[in-house]
Amino acid sequence: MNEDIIQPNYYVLIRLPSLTLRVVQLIPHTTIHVGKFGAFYADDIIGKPFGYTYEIRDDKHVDVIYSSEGLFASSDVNIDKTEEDDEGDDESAQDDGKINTNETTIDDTSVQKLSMKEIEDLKKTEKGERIVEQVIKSHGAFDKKSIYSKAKYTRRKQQKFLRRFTPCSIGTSELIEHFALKDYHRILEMTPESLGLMMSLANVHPGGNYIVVDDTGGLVTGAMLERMDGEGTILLIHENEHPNFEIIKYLNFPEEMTNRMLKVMNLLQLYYPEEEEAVKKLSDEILTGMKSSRRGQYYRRVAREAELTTIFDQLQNSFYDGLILATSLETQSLLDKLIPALAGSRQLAIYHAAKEPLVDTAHDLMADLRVLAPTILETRVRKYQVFPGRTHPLMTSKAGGGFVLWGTRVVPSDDVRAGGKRR
Amino acid sequence: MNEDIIQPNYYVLIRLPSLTLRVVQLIPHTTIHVGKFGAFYADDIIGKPFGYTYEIRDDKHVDVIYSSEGLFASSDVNIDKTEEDDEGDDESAQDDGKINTNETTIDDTSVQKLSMKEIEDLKKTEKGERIVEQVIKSHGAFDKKSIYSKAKYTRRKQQKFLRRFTPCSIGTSELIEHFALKDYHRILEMTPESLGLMMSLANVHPGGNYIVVDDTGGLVTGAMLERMDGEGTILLIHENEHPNFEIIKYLNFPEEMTNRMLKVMNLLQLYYPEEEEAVKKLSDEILTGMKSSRRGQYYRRVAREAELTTIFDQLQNSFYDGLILATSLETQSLLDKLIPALAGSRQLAIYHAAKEPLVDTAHDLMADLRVLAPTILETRVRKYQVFPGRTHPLMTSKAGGGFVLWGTRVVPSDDVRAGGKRR
Amino acid sequence: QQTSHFLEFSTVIKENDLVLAWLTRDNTKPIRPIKDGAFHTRFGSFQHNTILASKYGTQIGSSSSTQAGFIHVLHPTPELWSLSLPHRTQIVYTPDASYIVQRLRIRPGTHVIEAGTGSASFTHAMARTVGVRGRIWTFEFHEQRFQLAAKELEEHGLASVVKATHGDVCKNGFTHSCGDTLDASAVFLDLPAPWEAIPHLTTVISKSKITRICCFSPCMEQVQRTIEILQKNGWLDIEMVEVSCKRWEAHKEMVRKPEDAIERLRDIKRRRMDGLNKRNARVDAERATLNLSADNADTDSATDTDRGKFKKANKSESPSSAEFNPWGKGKRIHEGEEGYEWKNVSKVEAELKTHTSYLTFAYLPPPMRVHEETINCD
Amino acid sequence: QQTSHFLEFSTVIKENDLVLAWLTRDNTKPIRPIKDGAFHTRFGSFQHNTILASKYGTQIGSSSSTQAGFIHVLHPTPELWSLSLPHRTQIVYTPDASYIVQRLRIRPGTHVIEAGTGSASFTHAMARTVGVRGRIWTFEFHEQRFQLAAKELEEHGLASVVKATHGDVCKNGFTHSCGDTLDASAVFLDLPAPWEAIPHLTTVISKSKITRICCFSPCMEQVQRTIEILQKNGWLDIEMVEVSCKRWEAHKEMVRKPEDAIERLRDIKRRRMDGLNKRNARVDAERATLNLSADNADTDSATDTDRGKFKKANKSESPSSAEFNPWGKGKRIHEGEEGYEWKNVSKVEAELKTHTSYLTFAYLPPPMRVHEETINCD
Repeated sequence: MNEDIIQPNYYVLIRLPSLTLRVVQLIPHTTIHVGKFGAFYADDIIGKPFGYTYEIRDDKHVDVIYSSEGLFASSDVNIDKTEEDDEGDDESAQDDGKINTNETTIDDTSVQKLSMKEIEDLKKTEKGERIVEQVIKSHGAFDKKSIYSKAKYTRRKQQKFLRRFTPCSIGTSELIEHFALKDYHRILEMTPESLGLMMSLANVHPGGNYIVVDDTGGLVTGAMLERMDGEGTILLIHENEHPNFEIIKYLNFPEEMTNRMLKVMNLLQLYYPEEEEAVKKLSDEILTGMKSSRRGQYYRRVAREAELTTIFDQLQNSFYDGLILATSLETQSLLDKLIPALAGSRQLAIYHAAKEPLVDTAHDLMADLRVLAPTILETRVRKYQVFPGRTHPLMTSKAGGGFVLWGTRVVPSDDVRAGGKRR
Repeated sequence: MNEDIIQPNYYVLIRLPSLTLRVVQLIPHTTIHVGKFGAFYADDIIGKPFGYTYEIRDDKHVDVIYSSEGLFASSDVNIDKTEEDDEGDDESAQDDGKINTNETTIDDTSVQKLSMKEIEDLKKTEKGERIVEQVIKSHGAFDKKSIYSKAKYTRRKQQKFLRRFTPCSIGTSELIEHFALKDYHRILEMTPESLGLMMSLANVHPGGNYIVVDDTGGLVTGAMLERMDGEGTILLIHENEHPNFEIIKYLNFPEEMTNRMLKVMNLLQLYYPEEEEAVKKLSDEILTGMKSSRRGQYYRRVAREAELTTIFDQLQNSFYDGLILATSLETQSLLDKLIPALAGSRQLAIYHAAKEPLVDTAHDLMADLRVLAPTILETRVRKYQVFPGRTHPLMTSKAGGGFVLWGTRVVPSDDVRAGGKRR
Repeated sequence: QQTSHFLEFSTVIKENDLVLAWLTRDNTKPIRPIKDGAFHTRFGSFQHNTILASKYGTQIGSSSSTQAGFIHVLHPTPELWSLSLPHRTQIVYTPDASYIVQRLRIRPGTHVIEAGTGSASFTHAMARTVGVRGRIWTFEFHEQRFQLAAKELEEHGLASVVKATHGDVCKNGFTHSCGDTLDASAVFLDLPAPWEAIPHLTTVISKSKITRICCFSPCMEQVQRTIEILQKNGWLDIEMVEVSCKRWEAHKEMVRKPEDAIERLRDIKRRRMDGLNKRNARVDAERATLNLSADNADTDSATDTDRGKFKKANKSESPSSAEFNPWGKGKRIHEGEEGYEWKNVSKVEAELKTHTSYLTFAYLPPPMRVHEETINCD
Repeated sequence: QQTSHFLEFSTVIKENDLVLAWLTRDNTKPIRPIKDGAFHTRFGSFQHNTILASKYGTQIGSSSSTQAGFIHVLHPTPELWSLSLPHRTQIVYTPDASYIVQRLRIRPGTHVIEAGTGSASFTHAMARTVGVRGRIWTFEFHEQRFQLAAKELEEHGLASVVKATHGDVCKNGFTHSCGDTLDASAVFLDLPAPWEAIPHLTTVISKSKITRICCFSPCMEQVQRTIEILQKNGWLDIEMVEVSCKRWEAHKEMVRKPEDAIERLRDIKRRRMDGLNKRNARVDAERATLNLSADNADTDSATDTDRGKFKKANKSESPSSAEFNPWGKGKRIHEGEEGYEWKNVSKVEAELKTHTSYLTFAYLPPPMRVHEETINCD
């Protein structure tokens, strides 16, 4: 996960002027298609730093854009898509005390002097930026607009005609952004703020050994890997034959690292280790006589058995440094099983999209002396439009973010009189 | 409830510079005590319009303050009490580009040249405004403060020394303000926004006939009365021998009006009308022979019996125009009993401080075809500090406001095929 | 005086009454039933005659034989009316509207000034509350919008309560043609530049009691300018707030117990072993033919056979029911369906309204009079 | 290199280790256990020797015979540490801090610039994340505050990761005495006038990769000026957000069924009738003595007697238990107490944090190089 330079075969996030996102893999010598914005050669951006913005030429090669411009030719501030402007039914914009009312507002189509055909012709010959200029120049009433209205109009035309893109390195925040638009339920409606909160509360850092139950396809596990620098381990408890952490691939971790750090165990193994069947040990004689592929398989089974033995041992000896749950499974029984695996004073963070299951869990934990001060946190980020003179929170936003139950693993002392009440 | 002029014996809300509130009754010829701000003669403000601000003189008479000043001598904007300023450990204020850092901040007590004794002496002879002036003049480092810091300092001194007050007419919003500081649980942590929302959703207006279960001491009933203009009725269902709506008295409604509009019935009467014992009818002969007090009692019992008969009849004939619940009783059974009493397309609004009971109720109602589209609303007002150059939301605020479950009474039709699914 | 369903309750639907046809949570259409009319929707057609024979609140089945849909015919309220307006329309939503009414102390009989009228949705809510004893003077500078609102208010029987005026209050103040004294004690300004209108208020607000104002502005910069002018004009107790309102939906979430997941894993393991046994058996059979040693046969076959039996017992019903499937994986399960365990939860609507406008409140005491009347306290 | 409990986990408590003694939800005190020492609280005294014989996380009973209190001895984390700081201290709270770290992509090895240091609580959180491979240059212009923070960071074993400097970044830029190249890819500015510091960043931020910035300002006007300067200085994708975080507490609410209320009303009625009957009986007795007619005797006495019996049956246990009291009115009931029905609910903390600061984010691409290295794609 080189964060500086785009590497061959990396997954990258492509930001487009339309504010849509694409996740693409940059396989050398391939052409990357970004919908109506065209296509470009992967090789043109491999080896370049992340964060530059490019314009797609007709020959599919790209030109880097002067850095202070970014995705849009105009200033890069956040304009609320849902806010109606002068051309809508909204009240007029105001800036610098001059009021532009929509008493005089006329519908856009009637004042645009360029015909659809003329615009199509322009698209064949001109760069996106020039088309936007032309369209604006041919707008009969552009000067009558307020500054805000002009900016919104220009932005709309840029979103339509600019053939720019910015390749971004994919971290967990970008993965969330991508899945929030695509399949939000798959990541349990996680937000960067809730994910970040969990990573902090659970004290995830290099060298720690953590347990996770992750129904987000690997997003939560990926966030932990981001913060562990290849040091420490993650025990992934899952409910299927094989764990599902497929979206980790987008994070471009070296395979060696994930193989080394991730340990997996399913619920049957966790609850009933005795049902795990012993590998029948084979003599060197027999092994020598085996086909090498079969022998390899045997050694892998033996190694896996040894790994499981180690994990069983660690689970029973309070080896772990943190527990994170992000699952739709009922957590009470999971906690009962996993709390003893945590060392004293280690942190628990449990995520759920709805609050009610966490309230029930919090009640259970309050009765359980092994977890101190269970608390449910609900963190939400609210975004603003910050266009000069038009500062306000976005009018609408997507639900999501869920709730995080936080607690600290403690060891009740037998010496302490039973009379002592919880505070 | 004359809202223009302060009437004798009215309850009024006294706002003080300390931002504390007092509810007092203005009994003619009495002295009204407002704690450390002194005392004044009730007669001095009876007959005056609401909304003026007065300064208390040493002889307990009051002087009206020039109207554009209000409670504070300086501009009347909302300053966040919880925000730390220059004198605290906070970062410095900034205004007009000039930065006043707290590198140079010195503690207040060391720069105030007036001694405690001198201030005490001032208080004996000077008006509050003059004391504030003197204290500011004697502050050695006042000029080094930022504009914001000056304002905060001045405000603090005003809160301490000004002997001003503003009598306000009491509406339900003011009652909430009062009880939020005093005994918030008693009004189920109701806020003006939740109360206002319920009044709108339940479509409370003059001439309607409403049912209410009100565990807020009468606050909700009072809000309904405020919006009914003496026309229509309110059936108050309660769980005790006598209903508790004592805080309605603070709203200064004429007794004639409340007697006429408020009907009461307890849960035993609602659920088991058959257990209501009939008044044994007495002949004119016997009545003539009775003592007049006993006879009066008899007639009251007969009238009450007739009233109950009417109510039983109305409950059975879908007479009512709205249902409001604000109770800690379980609502499911109450709703089952009261929904049939509502006419078609009338509104239900159910308040609860916590969401979970309303979620359960909403599920019940979704299965009950008599209520359309049950929806839970959570409305919250967020207040801002609006001091020039220092605009931000208040740093902290009191929890409360609860949740409102809203639905519309409908009449499922037998004609509609059972196959039709809820949308 | 015309009656209005926004001011009075009605039980029976009469011809040409305003009826709100409720189709779905997000789709309510105003209709005026007339003899032999019909209302066509994607849920089917509905006969006006059926509606006219019904009371408000009734569920009406469609008359189409192919579409078994239904609607509910609702009595208008300002809140339901605002839900029936097209989404693009500029609306003061109920959480804001209801708070403003509560906070400005709008009550039966109150005189209110509103500018601008907009979609008149808030006007309806205020009219309901001020009632026939009250008055609302509402101003709109956009002519087409004014025409629409005035017509609608007339049609809704609110013309006697609401006086709609076309005009620019920022330029010309609150001038109106009714000839009466406004004497308003509540003012609501939903204008791009409320600071231009505020100085014009002096002549039209109450001379005898407190006047309360609310300025409704989406942007922070508008608030800052508004506060400045309010202070200059002597308004007191200036406070700015935001109202935020979340809509929660009641849902049921399936309870997925780890114990069930474990049973499922056991089931999968059994199947795999079963498959392995069969393969081994096949291999054995092949080897027997080829006369090879059988040293690779599974060691744990007894246990596996037992399990295999159990699996077969499960399988006896039907091939697919054999799989242990505690949560109906791969099936289409309806929320709350029987045969599963559910927990009541609540979820916020998918698209949240996170901002409408900033609300700036203030009050102005009545002007001082030289001769205050005195009430005899005796 | 000194070890730090903020960077590494430890199990056993050693002498002079930093231990957070948890007393209540709002009261956590840092202690350094030493041989034969003691820690005195209002919950009793606690012997350091007992603490030193314990593992982190252990519940420790007080040694006082009169006060049977206890504490928990916790392993430090940046989050618990920030909870242990006095409330008046200026803190970047965990919901803001954790979001900033996530959003600025602070990871192990990241170079971060922070100004000002403040209470250094956020510095701790960032140090935990950047780890021994990372660096934080933190600047504080208030000398006393700087001294305190530097001392604390040293004591907490973070001196090798965090370089604290006393200085005014607005005036003098990010000048420091360590002599190393900052080359920071994450910048956090918690200053009254971030716009004065932003132009100084050019020389100290990364030359090879994207730099991300967060400006933390309580007031809207600060945000407006900050955005202006960010735009001028070429920062892109400028976005301003607020983080709000609610703390919910799990509670149990008593289920009060109307049926119980009804039974209680019946009970009250019975008692009243009973009293009435007794009085009537007394009156009858008096009347009998006076030889008057008994026409006022109660008509429904049969029923009432029956009820009276039932009541008496109840009463037989003890005089007060006779009253039907389904919800323990007048008694001191603990939340969740047995003998009552309870529903799980959640309540938000009584005093909500409704604002901390506005967070303005932006990024700057690395400067264009004339000779871009090329990677061989084959």
